[in-house]
Amino acid sequence: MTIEEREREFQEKIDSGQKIEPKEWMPDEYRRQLIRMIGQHAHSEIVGMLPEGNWITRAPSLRRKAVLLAKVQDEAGHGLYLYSAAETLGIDRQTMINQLITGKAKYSSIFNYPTTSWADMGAIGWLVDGAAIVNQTMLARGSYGPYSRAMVRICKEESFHNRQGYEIIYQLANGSEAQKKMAQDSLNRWWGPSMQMLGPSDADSTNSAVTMNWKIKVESNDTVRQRFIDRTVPQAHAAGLTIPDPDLKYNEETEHWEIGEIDWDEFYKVIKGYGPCNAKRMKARNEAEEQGKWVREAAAAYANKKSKKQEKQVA
Amino acid sequence: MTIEEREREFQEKIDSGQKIEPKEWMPDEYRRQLIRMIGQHAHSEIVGMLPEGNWITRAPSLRRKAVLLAKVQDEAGHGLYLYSAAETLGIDRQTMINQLITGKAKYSSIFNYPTTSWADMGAIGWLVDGAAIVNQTMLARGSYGPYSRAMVRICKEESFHNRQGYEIIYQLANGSEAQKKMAQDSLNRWWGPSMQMLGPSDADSTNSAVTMNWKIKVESNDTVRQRFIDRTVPQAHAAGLTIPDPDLKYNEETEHWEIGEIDWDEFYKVIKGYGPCNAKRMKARNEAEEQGKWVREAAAAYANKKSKKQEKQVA
Amino acid sequence: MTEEKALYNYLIRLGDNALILGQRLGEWCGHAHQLESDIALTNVALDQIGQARLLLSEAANLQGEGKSEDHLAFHRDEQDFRNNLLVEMENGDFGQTITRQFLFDVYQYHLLKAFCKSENDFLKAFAEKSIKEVTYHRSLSRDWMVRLGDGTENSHQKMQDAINLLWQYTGELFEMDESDEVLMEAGIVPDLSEIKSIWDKEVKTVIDEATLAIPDTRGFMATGARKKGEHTEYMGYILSEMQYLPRSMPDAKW
Amino acid sequence: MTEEKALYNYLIRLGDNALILGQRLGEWCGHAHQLESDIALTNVALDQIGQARLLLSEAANLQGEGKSEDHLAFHRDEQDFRNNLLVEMENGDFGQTITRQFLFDVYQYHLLKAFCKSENDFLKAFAEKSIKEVTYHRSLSRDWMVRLGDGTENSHQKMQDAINLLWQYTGELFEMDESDEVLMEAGIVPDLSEIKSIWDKEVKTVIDEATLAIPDTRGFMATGARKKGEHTEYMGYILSEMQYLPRSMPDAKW
Repeated sequence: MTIEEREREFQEKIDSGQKIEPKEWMPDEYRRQLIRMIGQHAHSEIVGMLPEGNWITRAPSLRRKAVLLAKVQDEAGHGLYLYSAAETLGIDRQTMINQLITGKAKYSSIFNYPTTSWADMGAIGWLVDGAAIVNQTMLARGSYGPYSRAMVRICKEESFHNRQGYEIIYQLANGSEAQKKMAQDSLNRWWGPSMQMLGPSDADSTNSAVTMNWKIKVESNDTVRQRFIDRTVPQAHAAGLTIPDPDLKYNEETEHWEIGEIDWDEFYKVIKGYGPCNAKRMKARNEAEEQGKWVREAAAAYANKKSKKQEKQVA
Repeated sequence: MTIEEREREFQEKIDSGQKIEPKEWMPDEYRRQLIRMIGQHAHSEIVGMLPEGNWITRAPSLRRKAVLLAKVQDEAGHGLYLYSAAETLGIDRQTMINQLITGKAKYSSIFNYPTTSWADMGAIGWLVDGAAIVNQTMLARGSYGPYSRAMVRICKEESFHNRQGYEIIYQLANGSEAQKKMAQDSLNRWWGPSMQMLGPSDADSTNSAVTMNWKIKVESNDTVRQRFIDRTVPQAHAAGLTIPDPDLKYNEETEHWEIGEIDWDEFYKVIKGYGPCNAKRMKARNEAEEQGKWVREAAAAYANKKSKKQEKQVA
Repeated sequence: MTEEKALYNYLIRLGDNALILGQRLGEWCGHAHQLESDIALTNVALDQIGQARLLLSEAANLQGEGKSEDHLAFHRDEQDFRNNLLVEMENGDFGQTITRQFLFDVYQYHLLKAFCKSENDFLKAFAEKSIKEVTYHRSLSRDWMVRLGDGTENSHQKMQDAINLLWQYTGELFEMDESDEVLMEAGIVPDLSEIKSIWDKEVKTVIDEATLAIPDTRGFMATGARKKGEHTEYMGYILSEMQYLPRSMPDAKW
Repeated sequence: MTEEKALYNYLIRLGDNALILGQRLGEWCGHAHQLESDIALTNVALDQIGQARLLLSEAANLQGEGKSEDHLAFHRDEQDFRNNLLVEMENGDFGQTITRQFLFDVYQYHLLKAFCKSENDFLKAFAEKSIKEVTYHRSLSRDWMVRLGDGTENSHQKMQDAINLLWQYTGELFEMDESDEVLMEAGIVPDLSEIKSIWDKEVKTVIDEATLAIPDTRGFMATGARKKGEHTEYMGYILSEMQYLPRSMPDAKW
């Protein structure tokens, strides 16, 4: 088969809604795009542990502490599935981690914002995980089997986190004056980044055309974002909170909430490394790698001794 | 002059109450004893910064924070005078510091106890500095000029610290229930170590005979300790606190307070390195040395460049 | 001392150990050398916090003053905490954390095993539930002890340093007081000196396998600290971080 | 905005900068590379805490609610602190601490110099008293910048890393808001853009002499953080440590 024939056959498979599995032929660019996306997604889970991990020792009740620990643990677990999904495409975890810590690979830019109050644990679950779920539900319908299945599994847990996050915010927003202020302040800080989080408008998205053609993504950033907005605005209102956007309005005709301008300048600055916590996050990941080096070496040395011993016993 | 003649002459000087100055002849053992004592004393100031430094960030009022900062700064200053006094005997500061961080030189064992409440800032000023003052007032009458003069200067500042410490304890002891409890708890923990702090009883003190003969020390440990006890017990009572010694009683005849058995077993254990904070204190000093290495190297390199440049300009 | 008071004391002691250890482990979150260890440490933290909740709730019930687990965790002063000093010790590197964990896991495991035969229903049910978790913790920390002790020269030295540092705090795990006496008599808790024999043996076996040595620390001061509510200098920092928010807003619900 | 309200805001801003920087420097106590630096850092800390006391006391007076410097220091929430993010940044190594100090000292010095001509009596007297202290701080940190920047290859790299890390927080030092406008009009405070020109020049001279480079950070987000009471992730830890005891015992006197 010529490469053109293979590509045509591949596109037909995609178009007919079949999933692509690891051992099947796929275009290099399809593989490259998937590795990039899954890698970013995996890194986002790992880096995403940091802003939440920041509040584990300071959670204001034991129940909240336990729930937060469990949540961060789930994120580490998601990281594991996703690295495994990427590995089916022929890249190994250490290579991906090296890309992360040298700054070659990206992670979701929203984790470059600081968590400065307990309410942020609510806002992240509600807004950040909320946006992630809308996106991941779409990705679960994507064409690559292992990624699509990982998304199904992850989405279930994320929905749980999302409800817990909203519950935290709701309770604060209905608590004491200081708690209400805390909740509103947190929404004020996280709303803009959450709007940016689902990526640039379709017209400005460099990878959208190709990834949609191959059904890696099945909907545009703007469509997914609108779904997230329509879901989230009524939740804010139900909690008695104000969305920090003076241009927000409900369009009776389209039955959609319309928002003001998104600050794409901020978005690109943060992506390029100039956000409030980029340096702190990268430092944390680099230190974990560096300070864990002796542990990994020792584990390898021990495994090596062990297997030599076994060889001897066999011989 | 034979060595015996010199030694006789030296002893006569001592006996007539003259001070010995750096450039004068002195027996090797006199020099050795002084270096040991002044070194220990200097190290005690330095290590003594740690238990108090531990509460600077947590002082409960800005005034107290400022006073504590000033106090710790004074201690660093005392360290400087004392290292200088020791240097007049022909040993340099870095050599002494190396002796400290390798565990060859001792420091006052009381700094191996933890400071676990704000009241400890009171107890240290009141009890530890109180004991130190009684001891240092005696040492100020000692035979070696530079040490004796350093003691005079240090004693003045210590008296100030001592009053501030007592003021903290007194205020707590007359504050809320929780504060009273805090003050008493602190006295309970620091009383025993303060009793041990002035050293073993005369009979068990290995260096006492020789140091008293040369008037390095002019009174015995027990005499100094009794003076400290007689001063301190009424202060405790005035604050409404209980000395944690069931055997404590006032002897009407001698007009002295008599205490129960001192726990010398504990004293020797702590001296030998087995106290609650020995490892923590040594770690802190070692880390300061180690982490400061690049700074010292850079400062030396810069000074070197500078002086070369000046040489060039001169030439 | 009434049996009820003794049991309250005992539950606080167990609950504080679980709470403070869980708190310490929570500091690791996102900083371990590999994802699997991040998950494992978080898992142990989560189990400890879960145990602390059960223990402190039951203590609050016994106390009968209408307090909750959170009152006990967030509104008690340092002097009223009765955990062992071992669990307060700083995390240090991964090896030091594992060493602290191993020394504690073996202790907690055998304690729970003994509680499975307790005459007290709560303690028995608690132990039956928790022992599965702690069995996993113990096998995790034992594996790492051996792997790191018998790994490279560097890892061996780090592990030996960790043991040398932490060993002095192990004696306190087995100190008994009046509460122990009262509860032992009632068949509710074991004699800690018996737990100590088992602990000594098991710990020695693992340390041997890890090619490490038990330090001679007969010289160390017997602390007796737990009985008096004394703590290390670390404890104040642990509590200020943990308790700050609830203490700052004493009337808020979370 | 009334002049009084503007002045209150301004004093809080100055007071919080001094307080948080003093707090950070206090962490060094006993850990510096040599005694002389221990003394110097403690000295700067002490001066900053002294300034914070004067500024917060005056702010409390203006507020007229019977509060004290300690109310403002220990019973205000994070969102109400108005310090610049620069002073919250972690100490890092000695070089990072010195870099933070240098960038701030030059700022504080020229600000105080301008206050010496203020129409406000308090601010004028405050500046005349404090400028001597800050003159010393500025010469201390400048000396170390040069010594470490132009020391060894290693120290040069460390100092450049510190500048690269901290530089993004310097822009915020010169942000102005309505309080500035009101007070500038009344001749009480200077135009920060004028201070910036002087600062830029002086900082550049020293960084040049230190053989270091100013990073290009035009890309950094303008934070505007101070205006909104936003902080770095460090601030919560600073406050929980600093405020824990007074918050735990709100009625106690110290």
